Amino acid sequence: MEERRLMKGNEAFGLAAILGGARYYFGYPITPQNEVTEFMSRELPNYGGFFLQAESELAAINMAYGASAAGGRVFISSSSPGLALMQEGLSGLASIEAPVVVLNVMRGGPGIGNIQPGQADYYQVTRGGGNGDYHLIVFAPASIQEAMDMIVEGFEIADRYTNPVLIAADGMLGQMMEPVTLPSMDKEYSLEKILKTKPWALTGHKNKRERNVIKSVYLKQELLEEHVLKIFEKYDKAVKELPSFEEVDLKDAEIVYVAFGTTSRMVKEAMELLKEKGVKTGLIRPKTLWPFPREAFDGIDKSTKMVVSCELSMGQMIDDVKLSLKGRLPVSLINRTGGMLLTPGEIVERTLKLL
Amino acid sequence: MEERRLMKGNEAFGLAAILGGARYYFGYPITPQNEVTEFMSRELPNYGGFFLQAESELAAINMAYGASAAGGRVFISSSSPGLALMQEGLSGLASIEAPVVVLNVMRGGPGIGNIQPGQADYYQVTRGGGNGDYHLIVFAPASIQEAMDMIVEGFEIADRYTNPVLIAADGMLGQMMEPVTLPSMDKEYSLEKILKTKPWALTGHKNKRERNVIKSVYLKQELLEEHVLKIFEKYDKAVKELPSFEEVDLKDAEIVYVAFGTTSRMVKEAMELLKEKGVKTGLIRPKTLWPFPREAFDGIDKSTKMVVSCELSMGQMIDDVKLSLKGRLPVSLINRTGGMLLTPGEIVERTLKLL
Amino acid sequence: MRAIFEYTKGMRDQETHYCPGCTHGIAHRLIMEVLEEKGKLGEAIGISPVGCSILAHQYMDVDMVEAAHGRAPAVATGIKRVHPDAYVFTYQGDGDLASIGMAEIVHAALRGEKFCTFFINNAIYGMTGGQMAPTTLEGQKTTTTVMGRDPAVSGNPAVMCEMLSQLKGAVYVERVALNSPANIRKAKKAVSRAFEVQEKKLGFAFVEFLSICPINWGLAPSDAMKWLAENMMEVFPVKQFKNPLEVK
Amino acid sequence: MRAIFEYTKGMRDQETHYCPGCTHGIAHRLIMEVLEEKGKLGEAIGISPVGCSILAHQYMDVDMVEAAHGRAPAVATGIKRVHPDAYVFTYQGDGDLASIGMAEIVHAALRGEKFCTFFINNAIYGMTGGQMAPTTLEGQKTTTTVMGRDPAVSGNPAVMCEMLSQLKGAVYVERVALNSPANIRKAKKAVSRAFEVQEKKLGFAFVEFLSICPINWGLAPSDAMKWLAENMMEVFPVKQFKNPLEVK
Amino acid sequence: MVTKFIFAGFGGQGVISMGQILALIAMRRGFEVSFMPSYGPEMRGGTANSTVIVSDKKIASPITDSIDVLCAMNGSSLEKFSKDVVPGGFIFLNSGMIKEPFIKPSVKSVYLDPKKMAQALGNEKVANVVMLGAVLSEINIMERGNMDDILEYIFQGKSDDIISLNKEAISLWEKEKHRL
Amino acid sequence: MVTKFIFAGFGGQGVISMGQILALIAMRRGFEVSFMPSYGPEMRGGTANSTVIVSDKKIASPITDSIDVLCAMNGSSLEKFSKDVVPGGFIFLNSGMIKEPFIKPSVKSVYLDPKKMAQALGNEKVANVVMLGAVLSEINIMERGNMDDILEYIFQGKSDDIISLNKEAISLWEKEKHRL
Amino acid sequence: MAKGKLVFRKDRCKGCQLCVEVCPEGILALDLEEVNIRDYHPVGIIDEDKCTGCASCATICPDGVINVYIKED
Amino acid sequence: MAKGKLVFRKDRCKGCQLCVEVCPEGILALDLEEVNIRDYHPVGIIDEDKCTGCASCATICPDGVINVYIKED
Ligand SMILES: Cc1ncc(C[n+]2csc(CCOP(=O)(O)OP(=O)(O)O)c2C)c(N)n1
Ligand SMILES: Cc1ncc(C[n+]2csc(CCOP(=O)(O)OP(=O)(O)O)c2C)c(N)n1
Ligand code: SF4
Ligand code: SF4
Ligand code: SF4
Ligand code: SF4
Ligand code: SF4
Ligand code: SF4
Ligand SMILES: [Mg+2]
Ligand SMILES: [Mg+2]
Repeated sequence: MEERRLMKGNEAFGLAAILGGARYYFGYPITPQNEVTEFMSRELPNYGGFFLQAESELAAINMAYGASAAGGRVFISSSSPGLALMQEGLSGLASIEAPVVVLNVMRGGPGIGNIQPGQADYYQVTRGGGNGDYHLIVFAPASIQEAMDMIVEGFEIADRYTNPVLIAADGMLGQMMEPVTLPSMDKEYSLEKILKTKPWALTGHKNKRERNVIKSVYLKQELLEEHVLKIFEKYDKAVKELPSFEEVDLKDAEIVYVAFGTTSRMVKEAMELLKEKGVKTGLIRPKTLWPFPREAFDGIDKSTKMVVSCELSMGQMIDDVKLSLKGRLPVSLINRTGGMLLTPGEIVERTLKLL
Repeated sequence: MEERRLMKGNEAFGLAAILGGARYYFGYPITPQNEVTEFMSRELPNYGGFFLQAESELAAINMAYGASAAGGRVFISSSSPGLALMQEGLSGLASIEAPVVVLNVMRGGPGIGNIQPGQADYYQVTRGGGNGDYHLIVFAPASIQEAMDMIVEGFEIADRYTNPVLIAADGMLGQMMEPVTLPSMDKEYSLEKILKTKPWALTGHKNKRERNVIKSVYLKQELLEEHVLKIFEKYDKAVKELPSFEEVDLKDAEIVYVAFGTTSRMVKEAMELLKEKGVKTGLIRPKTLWPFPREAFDGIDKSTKMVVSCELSMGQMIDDVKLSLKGRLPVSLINRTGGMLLTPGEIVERTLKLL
Repeated sequence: MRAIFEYTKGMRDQETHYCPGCTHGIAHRLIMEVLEEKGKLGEAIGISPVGCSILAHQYMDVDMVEAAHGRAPAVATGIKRVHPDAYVFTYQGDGDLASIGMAEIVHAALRGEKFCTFFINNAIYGMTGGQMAPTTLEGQKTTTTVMGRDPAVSGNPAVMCEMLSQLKGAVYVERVALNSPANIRKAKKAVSRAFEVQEKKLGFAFVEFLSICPINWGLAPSDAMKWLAENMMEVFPVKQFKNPLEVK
Repeated sequence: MRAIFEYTKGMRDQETHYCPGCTHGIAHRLIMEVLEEKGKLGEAIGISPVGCSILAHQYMDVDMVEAAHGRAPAVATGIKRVHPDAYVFTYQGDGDLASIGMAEIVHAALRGEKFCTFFINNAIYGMTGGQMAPTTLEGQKTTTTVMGRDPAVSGNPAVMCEMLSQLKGAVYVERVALNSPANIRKAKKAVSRAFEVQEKKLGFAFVEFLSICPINWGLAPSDAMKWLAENMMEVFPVKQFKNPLEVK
Repeated sequence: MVTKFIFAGFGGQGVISMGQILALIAMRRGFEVSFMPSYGPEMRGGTANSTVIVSDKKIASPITDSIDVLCAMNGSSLEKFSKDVVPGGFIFLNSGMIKEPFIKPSVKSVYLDPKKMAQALGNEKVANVVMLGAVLSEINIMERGNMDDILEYIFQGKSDDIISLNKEAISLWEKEKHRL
Repeated sequence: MVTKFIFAGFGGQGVISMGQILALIAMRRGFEVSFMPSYGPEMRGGTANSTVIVSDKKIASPITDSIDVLCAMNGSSLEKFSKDVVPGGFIFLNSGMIKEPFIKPSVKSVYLDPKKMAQALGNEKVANVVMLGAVLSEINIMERGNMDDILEYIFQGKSDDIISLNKEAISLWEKEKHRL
Repeated sequence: MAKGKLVFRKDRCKGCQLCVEVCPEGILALDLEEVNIRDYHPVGIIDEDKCTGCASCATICPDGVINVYIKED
Repeated sequence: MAKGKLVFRKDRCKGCQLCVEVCPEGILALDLEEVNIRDYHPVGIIDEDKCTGCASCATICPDGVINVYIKED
């Protein structure tokens, strides 16, 4: 058995990014993700990478824009209000097709809110909080181990789709500790090698090729439309290739929960408790929030009478649940917000009321 | 008949804001809404108001935050990327329950995109581009006259719901000219009077009352949840009271279009052309985008075989159309993006292909 | 018995959440004392930032609003347009003011906004747990510069008074220190002058307080005071940079 | 026949979209001429801003990226981390650099970023149609100050060289003017020095170009040149503020 | 009755103000009207156009893909829009910039060199007003009548010289066409 | 077998590190474990707590509303969490701060004043380790054995003095309880 | 002979010892026997008679623990 | 006797007249008879013989219209 390490989520996220090949990190402190920034400041130089504390989230996202346009493999992280400040930048990154992995360790909102865990950035991350037509590819890990794996894979997907990938974690995952086994770092990092796979990168043309131009401005509307359509071709592909989910006990389930991230863990425990009470429940856990795994809902059994979206928000993912179900089944909401958590006990109690 | 004036959309919007009682405007130039800023700089002082050119959209939204917390009636305007920069601020405004009217004259995106008209900020404005649980109340005018009326009403609604109201116009409406008749300015403006209706406003406590505190930070999660629930009570009320739409020829319609803003006008002309060809079509035009007028879809006739969302985006409102229909009817998309417009001729052509 | 020192009524009767020895408590008190002495608590509107002083609104007995991180000067600008005669002040940390809020503070100074800014320079991000601030000294260890700040990598300390005093609209600029009773009394005088500048509508008034963050500096409060005197004062000289003729 | 002046190969063979007489064309050329003469076109990476020069990437024959409005220094910072030896420069207007992008430029200077910034000060927002810029002069009429800029309402012109030269990391700071053949030649020398500073990795190099926007100033190009000399130069003195010893 | 105009050319040729003036005239003659400018990619020197719709009924779409009257100030505008001109429609061509003859069946082409004509008035800048005058003279959607009052309204605040220059410009074609 | 611990108190009382140390010990003893800190509203001086779950199976929820072992370092923590302690569970109380006796049927209460005990070791700061030692001594979820190696691992890089201080602290209760 | 009289709000004291450090008479110290409601050892005066009422302690106290009075004979 | 020889790229000229203004010999002027492809009157040289080849015109031209050569005998 590989060695297990007890790691704090945030530090594990940072380590995963390095293992995934990130060598450039630009961060601005914000709770509950500070340990990511601190970890990168300590560790990145040991791997030949560059850490920079940006003057703001706005600066950080634009530094990421530059470094990624220059061909670097870039990782950044923030938390909800910080992400809100990055919306113009994220829209820009999607437009210039920059492969960047962005970690959002979500907290309670709106406004400054608080530093407790939350999931009320679902809209912000899946619907494009910024302007124009674009999508982020969004993964939602439920454990520290899964987060590490998703971050490593995220770099590969960001490169493949030349699109920003967002990891939607929350304050709970960032702050908690669990034993993990490290994903392997298979290859030596080499900027030269990476640049060979990125002919579009800014490197200076060395008088050897046409100059490279990276931009999101297309003043002629015909050209902007063409550009958007090209990006959406990738999205069509993503919708076919990327949706991912876990399903638990759908067979014979009376009620099917839908929950992502840490909330799904409380749901799982509640399911055990309900089983003891003789209530059969199932779970669909989206691992990708965009593209949303609509096909997961085809697996719902005839026995199921109701779908329940469990969220740490006033009900945001529930839109996607309903869009997936197309009116087939009634959809309810079990939720808390403002940094409050759904405990297994509360889920049980509220479920029993729904029956 | 009242006198009609030929006005450019952007100038009419500014005038409407003044007629609606706005006396504080903070703006940062951005095409295609510059004429709003310029108009306010010229005209606001004539009404005893204050114009300030902010150093950025970030500053503008936060100046609005301050002025509105101080009890002033505040108007601001921007265009798509500028609005993206305001997302943290908008989330904050909703949290402190500040009544501000925000105009977004939408253009082509993502990223810098271009300055042509667009509707691809639908997600950004209806799904909360910022962090946490909140909504903007969103109006979508189709003509300059309607925009003026909505802006005037917007101030009343913003005050009533103590929530930001967003007017989703587009570059076409901002740049075009049409004859308008001015909404009346019924009452003299008086800061004192307004302040009487805003006991929460920052004025200095004058040693006469407890100090007022305005904030979006609630470090205790119980308190933040309570605060969010209180805000969402208002939203529940809004969902009952505010949805508004226009319906055209739903009876016997084979196809029902859904279109908002200027796009609905091209659709209307296309409907005339299709009528000539013997194709019966109807239109639902949401005037509020949030709350979305779901009840409008109850008016769809049995004759209708298909609903078509017409948008200047890659399909964003279509989510709400589907959520309203709950799978009852197939939904198609007729769209352009990147600043391209849907002409009546193109709508006709693409509709015929759908049949 | 005659009172020599009584805690100001400008501060609400409520303990603060600050760490033992944190000078935020002193700075709060000075501002409230001056407003109380001027009889202007009822005319004051304060803006608390995001930083350890995010809860300043719980302590100061004046109308208060809390701004998004870095945006206090913009918020103050909006307030001052609505109430031109109010005593408006922002209270901001070095992360808030000199990092994320750099544009807003410079532009408030450029516009010569008629409010006061009190700038708490403790050379660190207190609230988030001790990361490098723009004002962190060369060689200073923080959680994001564990080997000490290296200017070649992370730049040089932001000298806000030096920079802002270049701008015409910033009419009053002074740097004070909160490290001794004598310096604290001087600091109070600076606060008082800043409000006088605002009262007379002369322009933007800026007071920088050299402060300590014992917890994140990893020093006992008294040692932190010594560190301030020995290290910070060299890079951030305590001095009056600008003072309009109209104010003594 | 001997060539005295031939248009630089650093500029692509493509007409610009600039208005007649706009000095953006001159500034573009100078930067490209210097890079061509240094033989560094192939090593250069330029960042064009949002402003009239948003399409600079169409004209300059080097790798280019266009940044969001105001963020060019942050973008350059990211690029320079990946390619520390590249010749990286930002090209920014006064709205872009001194208004929305104030925080980013100040922090680039604070960090002593090893790239060059070329700052086109034309005292106006050109692209959006002539609104007030932070550098608009007192009394100057713009579409948002139709009665002329009033400092009491809209503040004072931003003096970027004066401000940035206070910061240690900004090692080369010079203001030049593009209003006469002689001054244009001096400007070229400044561009050349700025790149030398970068080559030697000494720190941040900043060159401000006093420029004209005839269309939005409402003046014929030649009259605009006179206006620049008579009005701008007083508020924005043409001078070398800082120059490291290592560079002549 | 609906008439749809497009004025198109380089940014500096005044095609936006042609549309605006026409829209104002039409409104003051009692019509429903909409004016929709479209700037090309660039601030100056790029292409620009404006669409004006004049109608006796409420106007739905302010843009159109069937043009009744096209005013092409340069070659690229002609190329872009001429295919959308409906049978029975008009195309006005700036012959100063468009040297090739242009033929589209069932569409009436009118050639003039408004810059030259404006030069004759002493100021090239009113070339666009000259062009608009020609359009108004040839298209009978409204009583042309005396437009002096409208021009005075439009150019209010401008000097008398400018106003009378524009009055001259707008009627130049009407006066001269018979001589051509 | 699953055991759920909550350590709660003021921010400065070391309740976070109690949980962390326990989690590490349990992991090194081969258990599945999760540790979940929760800071109160304030940086310092506020309340804080940490939840540790030790199990021989994979852990779903890292938070809980049924506590097996509560360690209450101050009165408000006791008030907040004691109702969630399950029958058969334990409550450890800091008697230095909690003066009122506390009785909950079918729950075993253990009183100690770790600050005082730590003072006796010469350093108040290890009060939390003393408390944790008491917990480990009373709760038999794992073989307690010699924890020296684990403490050395946890405090690696710290001075020998600190390490031996902590070793003393963690076994203080075990050594002294019989004398109490 | 002492003129100063201190009044403490002990439960607000965080034991930071800034007052201890600045007192010119060296008469302030933490009370290690006691803890207040927040588990801090609060400050106390060792030798009240020596207090001059200079208020240095109160001036530097960040937590408003100390009020200073002068005994007037 | 003239030494300078100018080569114009007339279609790039925007008629701004900056060159006209700075030419020390005053020998440049717009050609009002002609328009180029962008509808501008392009600049031309009136009295080629007087050109000294000082390149002031080229230095100030924002549009790269003018290249300057010296006739070498
Ligand atoms: C947009 C945003 N970014 C980051 C944060 C996280 N944050 C909170 S306080 C702070 C810095 C505090 O430092 P400083 O301003 O120096 O105040 P201090 O705590 O030292 O008094 C940061 C980065 C936030 N709340 N919001
Ligand atoms: C986020 C954002 N805000 C505003 C704009 C609109 N905008 C485009 S260019 C510009 C200012 C241009 O002025 P300047 O930087 O001085 O450049 P110039 O055009 O004068 O060369 C503005 C405000 C934008 N594109 N994006
Ligand atoms: S962290 Fe630092 S600044 Fe914040 S309260 Fe504690 S000592 Fe004060
Ligand atoms: S608007 Fe001004 S800055 Fe822009 S191209 Fe024209 S002259 Fe140049
Ligand atoms: S008043 Fe002065 S002498 Fe008395 S205790 Fe305080 S500091 Fe010491
Ligand atoms: S300075 Fe105040 S808080 Fe600190 S020890 Fe003295 S009395 Fe207590
Ligand atoms: S080279 Fe000199 S003399 Fe010749 S035309 Fe140009 S400016 Fe005039
Ligand atoms: S300076 Fe250049 S563009 Fe201007 S008139 Fe002379 S040649 Fe033409
Ligand atoms: Mg600080
Ligand atoms: Mg400019």
